[in-house]
Amino acid sequence: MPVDVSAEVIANTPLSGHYNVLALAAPAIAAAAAPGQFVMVKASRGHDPLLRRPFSVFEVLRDRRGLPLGISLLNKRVGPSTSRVYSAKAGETIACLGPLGRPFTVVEPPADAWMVAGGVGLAPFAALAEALRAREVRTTLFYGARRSEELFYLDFFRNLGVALEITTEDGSAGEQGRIVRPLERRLAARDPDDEVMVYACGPEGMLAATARAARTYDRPCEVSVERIMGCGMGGCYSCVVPMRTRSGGVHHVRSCLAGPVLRGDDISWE
Amino acid sequence: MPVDVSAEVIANTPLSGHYNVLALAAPAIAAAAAPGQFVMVKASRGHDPLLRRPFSVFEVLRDRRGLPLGISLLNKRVGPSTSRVYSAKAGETIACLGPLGRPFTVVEPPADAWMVAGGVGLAPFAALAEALRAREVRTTLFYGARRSEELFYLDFFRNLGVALEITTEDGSAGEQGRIVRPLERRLAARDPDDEVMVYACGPEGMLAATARAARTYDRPCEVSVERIMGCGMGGCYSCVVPMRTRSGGVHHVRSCLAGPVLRGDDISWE
Amino acid sequence: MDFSVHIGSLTLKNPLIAASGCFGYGVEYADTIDLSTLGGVAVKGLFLSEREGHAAPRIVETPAGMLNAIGLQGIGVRRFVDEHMPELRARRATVIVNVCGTTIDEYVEVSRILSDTEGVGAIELNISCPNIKEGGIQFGCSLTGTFDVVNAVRHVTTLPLFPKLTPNVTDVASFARAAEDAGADAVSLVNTFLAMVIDVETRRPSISNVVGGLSGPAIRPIAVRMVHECRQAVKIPIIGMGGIAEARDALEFIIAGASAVQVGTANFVDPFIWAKLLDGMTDYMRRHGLSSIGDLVGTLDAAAREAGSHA
Amino acid sequence: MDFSVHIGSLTLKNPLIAASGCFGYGVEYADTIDLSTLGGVAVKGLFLSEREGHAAPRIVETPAGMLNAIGLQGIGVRRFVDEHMPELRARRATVIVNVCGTTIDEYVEVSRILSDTEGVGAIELNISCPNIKEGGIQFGCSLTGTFDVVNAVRHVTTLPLFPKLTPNVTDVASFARAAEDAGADAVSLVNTFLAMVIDVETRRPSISNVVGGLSGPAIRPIAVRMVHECRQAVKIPIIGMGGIAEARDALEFIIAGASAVQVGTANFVDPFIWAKLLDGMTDYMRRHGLSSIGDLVGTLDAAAREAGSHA
Ligand SMILES: Cc1cc2nc3c(=O)[nH]c(=O)nc-3n(C[C@H](O)[C@H](O)[C@H](O)COP(=O)(O)OP(=O)(O)OC[C@H]3O[C@@H](n4cnc5c(N)ncnc54)[C@H](O)[C@@H]3O)c2cc1C
Ligand SMILES: Cc1cc2nc3c(=O)[nH]c(=O)nc-3n(C[C@H](O)[C@H](O)[C@H](O)COP(=O)(O)OP(=O)(O)OC[C@H]3O[C@@H](n4cnc5c(N)ncnc54)[C@H](O)[C@@H]3O)c2cc1C
Ligand SMILES: Cc1cc2nc3c(=O)[nH]c(=O)nc-3n(C[C@H](O)[C@H](O)[C@H](O)COP(=O)(O)O)c2cc1C
Ligand SMILES: Cc1cc2nc3c(=O)[nH]c(=O)nc-3n(C[C@H](O)[C@H](O)[C@H](O)COP(=O)(O)O)c2cc1C
Ligand code: FES
Ligand code: FES
Repeated sequence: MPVDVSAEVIANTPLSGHYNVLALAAPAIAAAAAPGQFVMVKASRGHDPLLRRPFSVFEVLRDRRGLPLGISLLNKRVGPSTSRVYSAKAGETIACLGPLGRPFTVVEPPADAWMVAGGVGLAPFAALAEALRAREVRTTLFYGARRSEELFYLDFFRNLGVALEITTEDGSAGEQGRIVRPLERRLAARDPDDEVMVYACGPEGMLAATARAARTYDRPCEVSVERIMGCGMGGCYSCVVPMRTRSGGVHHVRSCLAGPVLRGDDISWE
Repeated sequence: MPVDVSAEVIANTPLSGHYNVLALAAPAIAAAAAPGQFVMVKASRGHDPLLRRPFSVFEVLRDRRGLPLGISLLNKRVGPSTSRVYSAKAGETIACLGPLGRPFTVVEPPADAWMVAGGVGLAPFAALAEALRAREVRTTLFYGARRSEELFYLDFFRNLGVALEITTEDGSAGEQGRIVRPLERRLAARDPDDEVMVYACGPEGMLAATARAARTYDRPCEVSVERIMGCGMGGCYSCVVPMRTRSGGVHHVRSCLAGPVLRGDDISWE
Repeated sequence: MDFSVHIGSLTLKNPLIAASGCFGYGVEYADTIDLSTLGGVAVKGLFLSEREGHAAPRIVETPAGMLNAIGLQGIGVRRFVDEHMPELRARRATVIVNVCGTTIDEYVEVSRILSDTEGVGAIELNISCPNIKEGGIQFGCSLTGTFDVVNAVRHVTTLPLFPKLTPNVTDVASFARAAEDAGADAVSLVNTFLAMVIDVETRRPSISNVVGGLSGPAIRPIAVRMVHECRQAVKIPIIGMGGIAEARDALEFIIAGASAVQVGTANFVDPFIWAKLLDGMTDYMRRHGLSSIGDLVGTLDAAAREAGSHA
Repeated sequence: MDFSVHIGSLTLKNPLIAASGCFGYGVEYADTIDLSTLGGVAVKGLFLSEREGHAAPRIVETPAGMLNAIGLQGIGVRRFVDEHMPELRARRATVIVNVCGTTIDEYVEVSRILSDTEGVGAIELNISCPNIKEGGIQFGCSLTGTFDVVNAVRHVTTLPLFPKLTPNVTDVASFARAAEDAGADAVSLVNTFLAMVIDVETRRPSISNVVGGLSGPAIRPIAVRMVHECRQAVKIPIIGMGGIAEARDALEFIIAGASAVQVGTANFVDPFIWAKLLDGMTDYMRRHGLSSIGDLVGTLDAAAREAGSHA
């Protein structure tokens, strides 16, 4: 039962020339959101841009008494709508529909949680990390970015007690290369009898590689996919992901309803 | 030779729930603008609304040394673009093309100037009054509005030494009724040998009545017409006004080029 | 305020129908809004069997519009009847089923199954989908094709029958006439406009199917013109659509001649649009002293304002 | 960077042409921009004699577009030749004259006059204006009408001849073929889409002519599709237009198959658009390692991405 709120911008914190965190007053969404869920945001008046855009719920914001007060979005500027989210000003209102979609499965100890994030794919992991750490799950964030300036919120995760594995493409922080490399090393090294749950969000290639690695080492893996979404509500069938069928064919499921979180194994990766 | 400037909003001063004055940094336009000219403003990013909107140059803003620094617009909120102009925030930029169109003829003493404004039709008269008073022309503003709260800038005109005749439709300030009534009385009372130039801007009916009155008393009259304008540059032929031809027919002229200031007598009023 | 609309034996509570393909099977929205408050729910186009549709990407946004080529992914009419009709009935939705086919026989067979199903309110015959190679638009772009498929379905069902017309023709009114002649109870128009977006960086089409159908506010002025033309050509009711996003847009179609309207793309932007549209229409009717929406249908005063024209 | 375009005997400096009816007679812009930097200037449609056009209101804005029914107000071809050609020549504009007529004889006569005029670069034959009752679109909506008028004009002029096609037809490619068969050097497309906006408060059409032509970004995806279709149907060059407002839009038309493009409505929004478009195209060509714009024409890779499709 999603709600549509005309959410006031509480604060807009730029993180870099392309990334920002937008805090929105939306108590009803904040109260209902589970880690991995998303909202559909209309960042413009008028009909151009026309459609809403999907954003993961980044943080659930709470007042001093701990009551949900709003959500924040981790935004990367790539086109017209994300540019508007980037330059939104406090006091403006932005239509925000949610929470939507199937969230992550939050494991319990003794399972360990390994979150794999590429770039803005970090977005769902702040909320997931909080939920995991609240259950005292040992949690690691594998976080890959292009360069050190595009690594955000590291202290936030550290303060939660989340272990960090960092890679950057240019080697300016952590290990140089893609984040799947340390993930594979750690998977290979880990005792098969320990429970480990892998979560991933980021570019399609990274998701596929993560799902493949998890499968190789027989670990459960949930990935949050990004498809172009017309409605976010199951109405338009635009957001489909091809899933393996038992007969060896593929079946298109709507990632806004069956996902965005899907089992990595079930997806028919190209 | 109009220029297109990405004009920064210097200040936005609300006058009422529907009217505001928007000050824009646009030195090149300010330096070139003559009273009665207009600018074409694009108040939105994206293609909806698509077209620019015409606005009279209200004031020419100057710095302490008297150098032109920008212009202001007197805006009345009636639709999507004027709503955006109403809620524009300082620091934003707004594309502003101008100055455009044929200005008022600024008379010299001993002629008197009578400016007739209806509602937002006040817009071109701040600049015209300044030009007239700089030449020490005795100037009267006939200013009609719906109610007293919609009478603006009275002190501005008083400080320039402009005499005021006020009417409101509800009688809450000045005489009750339409502004053409006191105009007609004054026209009737005035010695035919005194030179008087009539200028008018406002709703179509008011313009027609003013032109008719001026004609009756054989006074020259310039009116600033408002037509829906696609381009403001003579490109689209959308802004036409039917003018009387010598043969008794009508001929459509583009009010963005031949106007917006036209001789009241030449127009073929419906 | 009387908002009811009568089309053949069907009564709609109000003129607002969720457009086919833009509202899933209706059940997706059942927990978000009260389906019984809508005039009707036109469910996603159904063939006899399941279809997987086209590969992603299936949509791309355009100025004030969107292009789609879903490829009519669907569960087939039998699964629809079994899996979703019970819930739609329980929610008291007025169900209009959008019927697809690759042959006349398939249209007939799907329609026959629906005629035997309790709770189906009407059949909307989709002869205008621009996104599939076989069937559909090949009927919709030929006058005899239109007549034949409508006529064939007419013989197997007494359900109200609304052929849905394509706008991709020179003279849409002649297609409305063909549909009327073949026994249609109403015509729905418009389906989407065949269109294309290219990703200039890759020089490939932006959606997998190369071409797709344009919908949304961008097309509204063309759709309104077509409703106006059809209003003058046929006597049966018209169900108008294309870019409706506000109450004034719905009213515009009604004034142009539509008895009811559908809303597609705008529902993506705002799933709570229905109450807003009805509120806006109520306010309009009050201001204009109207008590029945039927009194507004086709009230356009189209006398060209030639007064000042001297061409 | 080679931006030149060759169409028949005409060479354009670059592919950017000001669209007819959206740039006056060119002279209106001569003090604002340097006309010689444009690929071409298509001047407002001209009949043999003067016309006053329709009464105001003549335009109304629509979502990402505008509707117009100017009614081809104009000064007639003779006054154009006398009053404006000298200035256009002095400004070194490449002049394309948009020719209108109510009869074939009138098209022929106007074209003959232009053929005798020094400095006219090409004739664009307007057989697609949706806004006047007689002439124009009645030829553009009939294949034989299209053939006949192009053929007749072809016999009286050696100037490059571009019939301008209407998008208001089922199969625009067949009209391109008819034009090619009749001897056209290129085809221009699209003209505007017949459309309508109603003022719901007054229940009257928003423009005096009731219907008008829709232009602007809203129509771009349909226009691109039509250019793509025509590119596969004819060998002669295509001059593409409809909603171009950015460099990527111009490139999209070129990739779809247009050798040159026209910009209409967007010039209203930004009269300085020309340099911006050329800059953006230059940047694109640099990034893509292209040295000649001609190498980009029709390079769409339209192999449907069926990989994941299982319809
Ligand atoms: C479930 C989900 C959660 C997301 N969460 C976030 C988030 O937390 N922060 C964030 O910055 N971004 C997120 N995205 C991606 C974000 O939705 C797109 O970047 C955005 O839609 C681009 O819009 P635009 O108007 O700025 O650019 P556009 O011009 O619309 O698109 C720019 C590019 O992004 C692609 N794109 C467009 N829409 C989508 C889409 N819905 N999903 C993926 N790619 C798209 C386009 O194909 C194009 O290549 C998420 C996407 C999904 C599906
Ligand atoms: C030369 C000129 C100078 C003007 N100066 C001012 C000014 O200084 N301050 C000011 O507030 N307004 C001025 N206007 C009017 C202003 O341009 C319109 O109010 C504005 O275009 C409305 O735009 P919108 O998007 O807000 O509403 P829209 O929805 O576009 O229009 C709302 C209503 O205004 C009418 N309208 C639309 N465009 C115009 C237009 N160009 N001219 C007249 N009516 C129009 C419409 O028909 C409609 O009834 C001027 C108009 C002209 C022609
Ligand atoms: C994603 C999408 C899917 C559609 N699927 C169908 C369909 O299955 N059957 C059909 O008749 N029309 C379909 N349509 C067309 C719509 O029902 C409607 O005719 C069109 O979108 C115009 O209305 P709108 O502008 O309000 O969206 C679809 C449209 C969209 C955008
Ligand atoms: C106000 C206006 C007037 C037009 N007049 C003409 C004309 O005289 N002759 C013609 O062939 N096309 C005319 N057109 C059509 C344009 O040349 C062009 O084909 C169409 O607007 C699509 O391009 P655009 O979307 O870039 O405007 C006119 C268009 C507009 C908006
Ligand atoms: S986004 Fe519309 S069905 Fe998933
Ligand atoms: S506004 Fe375009 S010609 Fe006057």
